[in-house]
Amino acid sequence: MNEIGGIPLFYLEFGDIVAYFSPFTLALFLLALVFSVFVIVSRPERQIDIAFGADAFFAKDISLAELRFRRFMAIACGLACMGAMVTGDVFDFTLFVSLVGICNVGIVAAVKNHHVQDAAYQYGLVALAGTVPLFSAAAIVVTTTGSLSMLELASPGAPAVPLIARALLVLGVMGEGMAPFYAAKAEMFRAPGAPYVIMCSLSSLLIFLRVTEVVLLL
Amino acid sequence: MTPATQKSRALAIAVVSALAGITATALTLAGALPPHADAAVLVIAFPAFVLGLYLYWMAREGEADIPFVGY
Amino acid sequence: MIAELLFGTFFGLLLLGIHRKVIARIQRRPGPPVWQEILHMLKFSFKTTWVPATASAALFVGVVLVAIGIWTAALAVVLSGGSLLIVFAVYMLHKIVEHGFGLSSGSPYGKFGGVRSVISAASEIPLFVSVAGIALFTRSLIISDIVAYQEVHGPLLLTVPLAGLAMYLVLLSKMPFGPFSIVESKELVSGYKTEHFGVWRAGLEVCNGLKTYVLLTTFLLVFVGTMPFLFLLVGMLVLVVSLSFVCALCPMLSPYDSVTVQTIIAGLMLAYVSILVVVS
Amino acid sequence: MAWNEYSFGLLVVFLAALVGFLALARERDDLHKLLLVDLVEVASIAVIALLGTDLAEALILPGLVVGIAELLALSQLFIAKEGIAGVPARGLNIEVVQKSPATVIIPGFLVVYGIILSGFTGGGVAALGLVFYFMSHRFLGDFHVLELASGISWALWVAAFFVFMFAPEFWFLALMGAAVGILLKVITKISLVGVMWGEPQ
Repeated sequence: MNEIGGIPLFYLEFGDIVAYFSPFTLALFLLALVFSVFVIVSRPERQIDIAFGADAFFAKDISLAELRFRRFMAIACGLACMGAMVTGDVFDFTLFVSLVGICNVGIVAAVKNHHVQDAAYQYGLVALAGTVPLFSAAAIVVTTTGSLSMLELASPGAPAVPLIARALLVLGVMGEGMAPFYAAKAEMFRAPGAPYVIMCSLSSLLIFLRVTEVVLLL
Repeated sequence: MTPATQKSRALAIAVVSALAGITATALTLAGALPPHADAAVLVIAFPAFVLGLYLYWMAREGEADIPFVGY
Repeated sequence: MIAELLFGTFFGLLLLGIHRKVIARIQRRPGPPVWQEILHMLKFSFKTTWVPATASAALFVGVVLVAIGIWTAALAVVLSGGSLLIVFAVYMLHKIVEHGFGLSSGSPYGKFGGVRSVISAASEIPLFVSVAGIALFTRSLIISDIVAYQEVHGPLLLTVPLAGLAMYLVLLSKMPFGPFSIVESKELVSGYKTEHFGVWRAGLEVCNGLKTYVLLTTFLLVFVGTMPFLFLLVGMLVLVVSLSFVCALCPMLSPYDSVTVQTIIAGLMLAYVSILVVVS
Repeated sequence: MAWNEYSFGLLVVFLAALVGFLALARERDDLHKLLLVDLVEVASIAVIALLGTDLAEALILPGLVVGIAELLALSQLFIAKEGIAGVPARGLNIEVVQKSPATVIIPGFLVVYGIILSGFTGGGVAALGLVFYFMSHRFLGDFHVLELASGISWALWVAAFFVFMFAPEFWFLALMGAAVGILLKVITKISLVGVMWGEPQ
C-alpha cells in the first residue's frame, strides 16, 4: 500500500522536512492554486436578494475595506491549503489544517451580517476544538514511531502507526469542516463574495481528500 | 473591444488550444512525450478549445437584432 | 487521447439522453429523442452570450473551464490506470464546481442551488466506504492494479457487493432527475445552472457528458474489471437504464429528507466497512 | 499492549480533554464556550509534552502559536458579533505604584537578567519586567514603534533559520541571530500586553 496517490514525481527538501508531489497531491495543489488565482483576479459578485412580500429586489455591495480583508484571508487560506497538500510531515500537516480553520473564520468574519458572524463563531469553536485531536494525533505518531515523516512511515519496515492516531487525525480534519460538523459552516455560505466563500468549502474538501491519502499511507 | 476582434480572439484561442492538444497527442503516439504530459496539456487545452470554439461561432459580426422590449 | 475525450463527451451526452428517454417511457410520456442532450449542448453554444452585470466575471467564466478541466483530468487518470483516489477527488471537487456555478452569478436561485450542493456533503461518505472496501481486498488503489486483481480473483462486485452498492448510490446522487438531485430542483428554476446561459451552459453540458462517461467507466473498471470496448459501452448502457428506473420511480426528496437519507446511508456504510476491517 | 508511563499519561490527558469536551457540550454561553475551548486546547499541548524530549518543545511552540491565533481571532469575532467594541478601559490608577522607584528597579533588573539569559526564556523574563513597567507607568507613546521592532526581530529569527537550512557552516552566526531575534520579539510582543492594559479615556 505504498503508492496511494501514484508514484511521487519529485521531492522538495527543506532540511529534513520533505514536500513531495505525487499525481494526487499535485492535482490537489494545482486546484488550490487555480482557485487562489481566482480569488486574486476576480471581483466579488453583487448578490441579489429578493424582498419578500414586495415586487422588489436589492443588490448587496461589498465595501473596498471588507473586500481587501477578505481577499487577504482567502489568499492566506489558499496558501495554507497548498501547504497542507504537499507537505510530507504529519505535524506540518496538522498545523496547516488548523491554519485553514483560522482562515475560514477570517474569510467570513468581516461580513456585517449577524447570522454569518454567529455561524463563523460557532464554526471557529468547532475548528479550535478540532486542533486537539489533530495535535494529539501528530504527537502520538512521533512518540510511537519516532518519526513525523510520511515518507519514512510509509516505507516498508517502518513501525506501525497506532490506529488511534489515524482516527484522531481524521476526527480533527472532520472538525475543520466536514460532515457532520459542517452544519455551522453551511450557514457561512450565506455571505456574499463568491470567490472567497468558495475558498472555505474548497479548503475543507481538499484537506479531507489529503487526510484520506495520509491515513492510508501511514 | 469590437465584436469582430472578440470573435477573432475566440477563434485564436480555439485554434491555438486545438493545435496544442493535437501536437501533444501526436507526440505521445509517436513516443516522444510521456502520456501524463499529454494529459496535462489536454486538461488546459480542452476547456479552452470548447469555450473558444463556441464563443467563436456564437459571436455575430454585424448589428444585433432589435431586442425584444416587452408587450 | 483526443479521440477518447471527444467520444467520451458525446457518448456521455447520448447516455444522458437515453436516461431522459427511459424515464419518459416509464412515466408513459413520449420523451425527447435520445440525442436530445447532444442537440442541447450544440443549441446552447449558438445562443447569444455575455456575463451578467452582477456576476463575479473571472469566477463566472473560470468555473466552466475548471469543470471541463477536472473531468478531462479524471478521464486521463482512468485511461492510464492511475490512482482511484484522484478520480474520487475529482468527484468531490465537482461539488466545488457546482458551488462556484451557483454563487458566482449573484442570483438567489443559483445561490440556493450552490448551498444545497454543500449541505449534501454526506453523499460523499459512501465513496470512501467503497474506496476502503476495495483497498482492503486489493491492497492498492491504482486502477491498473485493481483490474489486475480482478483478472485473478474475479469481479469485485461479487467480492464486496456492498461497496459496489455504495458506489452505485454515489452515481445515483449525481444523475439528473434522481431522488437526490436537490441542487437542480425545479423550485430553484434550474438550481446552480440557472444563470449560466449560452456558451457557458454548453460548456457545462460538455462537462456533464464527460462526467457521466468517466463515472460509469470507473464503476465498470473497478467493480467488473477489464472487458472489450463494445462490452464496456453495453455495460454503461445497462447501468444507465437501471439508474433511470430508480430515478423514474423515486420522487425527488426535499432537501432536508435528502440529507437525512444520505446521512443514514453513510452511517450504515461506515458500519459495514468497520465490520469489514474487523473481519479481515 | 504494554502499559507504561506514556500510556498512563495519555490516559490522564485524554480524560482531562474528555471532561473539557463534556463541559463544552453542556455550556450554552458563547464566551464561556470560548474559554472552555481554550482549556481543552491545553490538553493537546499536554499530549505533545508527553513526548518528553527536546522535540516536544519544538512542536509545542507552533502548536501554541496556532492555538493562540485561533483564540485571538475568535475573541475578535466575538467582540464584533456582540457589538461590544469601544468600551473604555481604565489603567491601574494606584498612587504608590505610579510613584515608587521599585517599579523602575524591578523591571530594570528583569530586563538585564532576561538579556543575559537570551532566547525564548530570556525574552519571557525581560517581557515580564516591561509589562510591569508599562502597567505601572502609563505609556502614552506610539505602539507602532514596538510593533515595528517586534516585526523586524521576527524577520531576523526567520532569516537565522534560513541560514541554518542553506548555509549550516555559519551556524554560530545563525544561533546568535535567532537568540537575539526571539529575545526582542518576545519582549516587544508581550510588553504590548502591558501597554494595552490601560489607555487614557
